[in-house]
Amino acid sequence: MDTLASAPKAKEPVETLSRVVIRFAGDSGDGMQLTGTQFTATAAAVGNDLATFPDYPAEIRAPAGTLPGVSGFQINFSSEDIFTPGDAPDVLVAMNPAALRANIKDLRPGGILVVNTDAFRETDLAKAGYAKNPLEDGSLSGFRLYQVEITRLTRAALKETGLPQRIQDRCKNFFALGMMYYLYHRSMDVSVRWIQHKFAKKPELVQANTLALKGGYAYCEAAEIFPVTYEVPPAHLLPGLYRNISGNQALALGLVAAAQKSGLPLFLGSYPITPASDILHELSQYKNFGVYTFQAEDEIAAIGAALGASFAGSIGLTTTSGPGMALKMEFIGLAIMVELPLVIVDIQRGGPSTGLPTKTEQADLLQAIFGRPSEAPCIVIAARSASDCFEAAYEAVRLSITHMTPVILLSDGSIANGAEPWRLPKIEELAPVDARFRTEREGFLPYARDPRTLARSWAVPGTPGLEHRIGGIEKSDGTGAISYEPANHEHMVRLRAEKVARVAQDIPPSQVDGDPDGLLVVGWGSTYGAITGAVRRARAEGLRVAHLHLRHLSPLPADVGPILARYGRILVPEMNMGQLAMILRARFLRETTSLNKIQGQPFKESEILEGIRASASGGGR
Amino acid sequence: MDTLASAPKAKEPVETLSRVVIRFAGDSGDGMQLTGTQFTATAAAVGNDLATFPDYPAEIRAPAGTLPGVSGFQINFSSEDIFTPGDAPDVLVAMNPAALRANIKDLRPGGILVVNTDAFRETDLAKAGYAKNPLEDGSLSGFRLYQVEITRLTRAALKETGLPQRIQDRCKNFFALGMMYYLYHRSMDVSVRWIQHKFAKKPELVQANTLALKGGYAYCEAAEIFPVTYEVPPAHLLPGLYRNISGNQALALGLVAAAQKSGLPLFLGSYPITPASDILHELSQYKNFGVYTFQAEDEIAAIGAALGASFAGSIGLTTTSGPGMALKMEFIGLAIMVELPLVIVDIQRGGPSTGLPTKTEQADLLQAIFGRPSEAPCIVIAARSASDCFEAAYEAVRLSITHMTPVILLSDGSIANGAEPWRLPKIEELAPVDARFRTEREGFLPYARDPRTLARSWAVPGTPGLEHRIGGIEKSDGTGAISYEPANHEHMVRLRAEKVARVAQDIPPSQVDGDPDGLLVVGWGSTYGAITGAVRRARAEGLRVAHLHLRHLSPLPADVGPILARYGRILVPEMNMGQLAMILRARFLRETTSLNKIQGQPFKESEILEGIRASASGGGR
Amino acid sequence: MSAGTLTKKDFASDQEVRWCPGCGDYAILSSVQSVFPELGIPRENFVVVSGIGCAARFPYYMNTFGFHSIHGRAPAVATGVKVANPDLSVWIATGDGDALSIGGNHIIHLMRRNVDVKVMLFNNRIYGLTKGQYSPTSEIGKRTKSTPFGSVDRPFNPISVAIGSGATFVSRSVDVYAAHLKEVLTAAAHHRGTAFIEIFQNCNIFNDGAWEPYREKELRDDNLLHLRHGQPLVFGKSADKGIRLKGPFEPEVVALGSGVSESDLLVHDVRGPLPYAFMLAQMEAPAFPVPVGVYRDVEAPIFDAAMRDQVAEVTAKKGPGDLRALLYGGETWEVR
Amino acid sequence: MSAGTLTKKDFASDQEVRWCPGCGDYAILSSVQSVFPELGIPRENFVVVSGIGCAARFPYYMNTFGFHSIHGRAPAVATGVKVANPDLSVWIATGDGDALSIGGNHIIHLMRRNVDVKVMLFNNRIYGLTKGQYSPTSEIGKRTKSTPFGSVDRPFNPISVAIGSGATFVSRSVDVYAAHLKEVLTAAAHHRGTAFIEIFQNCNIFNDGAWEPYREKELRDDNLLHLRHGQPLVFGKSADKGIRLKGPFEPEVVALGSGVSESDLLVHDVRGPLPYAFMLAQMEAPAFPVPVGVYRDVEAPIFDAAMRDQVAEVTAKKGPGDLRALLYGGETWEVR
Ligand SMILES: Cc1ncc(C[n+]2csc(CCOP(=O)(O)OP(=O)(O)O)c2C)c(N)n1
Ligand SMILES: Cc1ncc(C[n+]2csc(CCOP(=O)(O)OP(=O)(O)O)c2C)c(N)n1
Ligand code: SF4
Ligand code: SF4
Ligand SMILES: [Mg+2]
Ligand SMILES: [Mg+2]
Repeated sequence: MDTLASAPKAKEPVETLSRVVIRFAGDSGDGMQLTGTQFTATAAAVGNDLATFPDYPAEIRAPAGTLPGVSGFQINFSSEDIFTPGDAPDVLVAMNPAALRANIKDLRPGGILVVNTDAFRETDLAKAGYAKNPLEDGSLSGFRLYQVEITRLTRAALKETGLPQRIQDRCKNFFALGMMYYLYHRSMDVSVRWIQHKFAKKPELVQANTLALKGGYAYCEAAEIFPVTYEVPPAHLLPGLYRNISGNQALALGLVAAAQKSGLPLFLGSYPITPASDILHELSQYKNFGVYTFQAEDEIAAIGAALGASFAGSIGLTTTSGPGMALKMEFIGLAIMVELPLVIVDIQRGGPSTGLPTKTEQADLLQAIFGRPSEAPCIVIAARSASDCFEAAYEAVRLSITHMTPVILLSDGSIANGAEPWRLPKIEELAPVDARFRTEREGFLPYARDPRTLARSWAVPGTPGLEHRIGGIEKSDGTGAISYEPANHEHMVRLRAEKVARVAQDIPPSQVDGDPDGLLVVGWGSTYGAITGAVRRARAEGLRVAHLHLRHLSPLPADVGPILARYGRILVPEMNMGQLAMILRARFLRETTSLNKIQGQPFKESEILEGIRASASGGGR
Repeated sequence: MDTLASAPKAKEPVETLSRVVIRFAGDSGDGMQLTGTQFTATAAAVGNDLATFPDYPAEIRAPAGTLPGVSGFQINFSSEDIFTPGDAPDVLVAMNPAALRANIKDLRPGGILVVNTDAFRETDLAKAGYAKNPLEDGSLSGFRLYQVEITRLTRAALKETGLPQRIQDRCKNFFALGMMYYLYHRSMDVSVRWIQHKFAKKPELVQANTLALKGGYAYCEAAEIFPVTYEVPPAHLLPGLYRNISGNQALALGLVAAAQKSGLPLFLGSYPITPASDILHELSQYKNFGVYTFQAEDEIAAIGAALGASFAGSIGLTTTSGPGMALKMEFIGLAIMVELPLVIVDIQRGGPSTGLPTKTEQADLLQAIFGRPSEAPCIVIAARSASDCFEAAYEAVRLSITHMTPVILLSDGSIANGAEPWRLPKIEELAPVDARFRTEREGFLPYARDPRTLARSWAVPGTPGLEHRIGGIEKSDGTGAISYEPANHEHMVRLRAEKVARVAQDIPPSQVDGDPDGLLVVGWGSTYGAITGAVRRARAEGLRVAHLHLRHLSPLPADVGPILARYGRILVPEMNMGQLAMILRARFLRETTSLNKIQGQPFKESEILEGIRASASGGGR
Repeated sequence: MSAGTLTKKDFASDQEVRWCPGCGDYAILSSVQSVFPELGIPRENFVVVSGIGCAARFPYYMNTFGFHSIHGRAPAVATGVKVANPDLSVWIATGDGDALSIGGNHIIHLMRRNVDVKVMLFNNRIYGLTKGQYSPTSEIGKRTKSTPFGSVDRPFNPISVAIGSGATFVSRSVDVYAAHLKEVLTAAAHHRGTAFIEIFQNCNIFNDGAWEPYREKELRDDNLLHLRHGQPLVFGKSADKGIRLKGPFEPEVVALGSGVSESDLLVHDVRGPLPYAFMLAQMEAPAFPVPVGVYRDVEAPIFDAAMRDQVAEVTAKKGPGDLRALLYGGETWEVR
Repeated sequence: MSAGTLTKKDFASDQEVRWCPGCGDYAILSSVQSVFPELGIPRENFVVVSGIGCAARFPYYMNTFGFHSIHGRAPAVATGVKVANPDLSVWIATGDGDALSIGGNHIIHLMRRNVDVKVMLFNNRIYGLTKGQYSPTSEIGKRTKSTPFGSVDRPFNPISVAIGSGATFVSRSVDVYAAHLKEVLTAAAHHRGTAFIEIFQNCNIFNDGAWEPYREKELRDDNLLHLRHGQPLVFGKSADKGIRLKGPFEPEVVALGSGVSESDLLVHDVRGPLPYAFMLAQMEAPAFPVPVGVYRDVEAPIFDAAMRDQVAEVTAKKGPGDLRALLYGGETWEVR
């Protein structure tokens, strides 16, 4: 982008780096999410590959200055392919002692640490639980510490505005952002434009924030506080048009795209729950796309209404997270029985029970596959990254309509909120999504099936001559008439299972990334980035290793068995206690090694690399 | 019993049989359940071993004379050990054409068929969907057909009562019962006494039913319709006091017994659902045992109230079936988090969804183990026969209190309603059920643990100084204070898993019935009887086979691995698509052969024997 | 099927009706099958939704589109159906357990939202399908299988619950009182918004006689108060009794004649003040005759219509969604 | 801890309070902590139960027994607690979403049963914890994250819902109006049966100002109508306005003086006819002042007490259960 050419040159010696991880941390009132998003937008504009990870506090507004109130945003930007938001940050910007305390353990040894010393008064230290001032007790000697009076300097920069101090102080995040722009040779243009747009109606805020941003930049330039500055050149990304997108946004767009492609209205029944609510928020803005959003009284009503809408010919959709998922199971069972399309999106979070609502986990897999009474097979797929949520959501709608049965789509907190560049798909190249509506009354049988998929056709109310009844009692095939016949029941149970199993016949061959033998790392969902990065690093170290990442969890692709058979050892990293591993073991009777992390935090590449090294060298679990 | 000595001798030649299966079938208004129960009571009194299987229609009162209205009751009684209600009946009593039509396919070739010809008018035949009268078209020639004008003969026997014909006709089931008593040399005393007791306040009904009973008996005697009659001598049962009991009754008694043993009140929160409602009905009669029964507004409130009662120091209990189970999962997750005792009873029925509510299935196993969001391990055990429901329920309460965590107890429709003789346990020999209540305020920590079981202690409201808060958010061990710390979460997830895993250390060594190597048949739940019978028959045929039946499904007993290792082949019969098999395969990486029956009906011994023969001879699945 | 030529028979499905002989549900089925062809709605536009219970088997017997869903959740399904296709005439058949026990929340939210759905609540004051446990409308002290020593909780008054939840159409009728029931069903069909119809229904197997005073021809005229818009509250076989206010908010039964005339009586107004409708709801035997007919019939925003209107408005304002613009909108950058 | 010596401080737990600065919940917490020590109940006998939401964090901050359960289900948990131990004083802290959205059914059943539990409904007309979606008490047209073009459904009136469900104690107060709130909480504590307390609560982050006319000292006297048993319905800063009936069931606001005196006004009666309480519930701004205080306080059978009484009665009649007799009863036979 041309504006970038104007990025001024720093006076300090410049080093070129291939990748940098910055974490902005402060009080939840300090605007760290915004700061991070701005740095991200600029990195994207520069052409870096990137990935981000926001880490919100569980409370809406925890008491200012306390540990629970700390909000963080991490960005990994690079001139090479990026797969995760990064392991240990190279830079930590800590706006107060609580932010320091909560994050310092992650900063890599020798990393850059920028602190706002104005926030290190005794009361601040006490709130963060520091007995002594860490800036003075030598405990930070392993880092490159920059003590900056960010508050005071911001006020100085904003003097001319005459704004109340409270408002001025709110701009200090832009001051910090300006400093980082300086340190990494970034142009401020993207952010300046954003500020102008955002506060178009409040010119005083445009002025204030711009001054703060430039103030931070100018301060570094003038005070020459950094002995070295850095450049991270653009990455060699696949050509195309890109935008930065979070998983929940991408998921919402994927749903809309599939609905548009099918020509059908999309009906979302949802009940708010972290971290799924944003999909409801997104979709409720797309009413002109024929999107109906119904905030129901609870999760049961939400899915019930979605199923009702499906019956009436819309694409029924419901979105939730673990606790809400539990409440939907009875209705999913009904949807399986009545054989209507229905998409259920589960943005997994830390559990069990209320658990860690704002943290991530991928432990709802077995619930998704088995969590219903009796034999109630369901299609289950998972998204593997923020941008992949688009494709995964699209696929969920497509499968549900094609196979006339519910599809559960699993995502999780880390990719739902995390953002990454998304190479925009070509609209024309999106797969067709075709509903088979029945209108012909001659020979109509509600449960007549497509011989290949076993899907029944969709006979919606309002179609003359197709009046029929559906329900959850066991039925005869074809007519759908209630049947308590023993043999019929077995027939229907097997038929419903077979219908789901046949989805596998349309799954394209699995991609295996890496060596053709040796150790196979099998993953699903949001571990994709960390595994990809780790496998590449392991191979660079000379280990024989490959990566298989599953989109389809139920049914599994037909080629999983043959692929597993090629590898001597199987490593399954999961943010749970080994759920996919259990499925693979049961199905293929293969020994697997599980690498589990259940900390409400995504895997780091290094953790997986560690696991690969241990496994590859024959180490056990 | 002395009265039995007085059983009159028949004039016909007498054959001695070791086991007989009779099925009484008629319209749901015909009183077949009562007839069967009476025959059962007498067989029990004679000292036969026995097992029964009632088969109700799904409708409350389906239209009289139609197939959906047919009600059946099967009893298997024997001078040897009995494990199931029997495969093909030796005798079918059909009170109308619908009963004949619905049941004739099961009668063994050459079996005895008694029909009430008075119910075979043209309209009756039409209602049952018979185009021709089966009594006349030769289609029954493979059976020993006895055409009896039961209605007319009953009326004749009751003439003297002067009762309205409608009332008289209601006694015809006792006429049929009298006939069977004659055929099998049974005394009528037990039933006569029952009639006297039951209708104590309506002497005219005592008279009528007694006359009908005796009328049926006398008719056989006088008309000499049976060329041969039969004797089934007493069985060699373990010495002790016996009573006949259904699974749901035994389950209710087991719960009461455990509560009594613990000295604690039992609080049942329940919402009616077939086939679990009878436990609610039973327990609501035991108020003087400190049993509180709360019929809640739904399944969620039912379990919620039970958990609240547990918090306050009662034994919290909830009972349901599949669809209701789905609704309880969120609360079970909470119970796991707050570490309180809670017993959840799931009487499995045919599914998915509303499915076949009055039929049996054992397909909720995976839901019980995995059907919750996130990692929410739960103790899961299963009852294997009607009388075993007592012990299983007792064990569920004991485990839940000992380990301070919820326990799911699985039973199913077949054993819930089926009855068998129950050798009464010695009260003194019941295992202790000891709650560890905390009262000491010094050093109190809500989540302090017993070092062996990892169970926390029970600190109930009302205890001075122990005020504390519990909830579903992740917490620090010990204090129970909310914690979002990554490492703490992993610690707690593993701790909760370990707590459940440690239950295995107290499971007594598994009993394996049969040969020490060869084929191992592994079962759980209500298949016990059929597998036991089949394995004995297989061994009698000379096959090398053994039977392992699991009470504990989660955690599995520690010796399952070593036991499986001793056998070359593993056969897993289940009334589902292979749920236990999946668990075993995943855990032990052993090839298994599944024998599945998903027909809403229990396995027959012969079906399992067939499976054993195929497996033992190396046949595949 | 063109609406004009429909007859009762067109609404009978080919399924055998499987209620107990003598069940009040038969009478309701017959009335509904009589009313539907008279509504001028094509048959394919009827959808009958239900939960689980004896009452909930209703859809199987109606030759319309039907959805026998899960226990208590019919209002949710019906809401989805109606929003997805506003041309449909959506009816719910539900029992006192299905609607007021497990489904209580959905039903009150349906009424709050005023979704254009008609709710027929078959109140037999018992759980029929599960063979006789007490329900949230059973009288206190009720002995049933689950309450062998008598229930200890007070019942709901379904009409009070409906009014308290903001229902715009509230009515009551009796299973076997066909002429009346048809009238009420017809009024419900013509109401725009949620129409709540409590139907006294006899379960002759598990709660026989629960509504005897209101079902038996000889008794009902003395025990029912017919609500007729604009008419005074008169009742009794010979229309010789009425209801007047004895003090603010307090109704009393008076005999007509002897100084009391119809002009002293309260006059029914389906759009009257809410506390008036609520007063009617409190009238219970034996002190009062039981009001039947339409208690209340008012207009309010209709959820499904408003939802569709909003979609239409936004679409009119923003133009029909352009997928390309949506995906490619926002900050993008090109990589070459 | 002996009840007599308790102070407010004894009810503060050691947990840091984590509501947003300025949230109305702080004020409610403070009032509750003031009232509890005055009730003469030992501290260990208090149990505070909640579901999920900002309001539902309440138990953590109370140094009593507490149970933070799952969303909407506090009434169920509380019912179990109370039945299991009648000596406990059981309180629910819940939000408008927790109580009236997902938990609507449990709350109406709690009130129907009249379980002896006190319900504090923190009504901020928004989902706070999930960051600002509209709730079932949000006004129609509300723009929130989930309704960017405005909500289209009518809200519940929580007082109407409570009365419609048969609540025996119905009241309303305001978070920051401490004196009033304490009075209402104390009355609720002394009521036997379910006590329903709607508390107007400000969510200064997602719905700031929702209750401004009732919270601000300068405004509230003109906008609140204080219900006091036996007193006429008078309101206004200088007590110069009142409520009288203009026709049956129809209240109107009148200015006192100029021919209208207190004796023309309605006199509040907490045991008055149900339609009267229901009329009060319909009084809404701007036409009317909003009634606060105790709308209704009547006696009715109490579920938990009745349940325990029944157990006691059956035990008295049959004798305490004899396990041996139970197991060995019925038809048995001996095998030797
Ligand atoms: C989730 C769930 N819980 C419980 C049941 C069992 N059940 C079926 S119908 C019913 C109640 C029926 O009563 P009501 O709604 O009054 O209908 P009626 O049979 O009296 O017409 C119950 C408890 C079920 N099918 N599903
Ligand atoms: C089963 C379930 N569904 C949804 C949620 C998410 N959730 C938590 S609190 C809440 C609503 C909060 O609103 P309210 O009850 O009014 O309380 P407030 O936060 O406003 O005090 C929701 C939807 C959840 N925790 N559990
Ligand atoms: S049980 Fe009652 S409600 Fe159900 S069909 Fe029979 S009579 Fe009707
Ligand atoms: S979000 Fe609103 S209700 Fe929740 S703590 Fe903050 S101010 Fe209070
Ligand atoms: Mg009912
Ligand atoms: Mg709220």
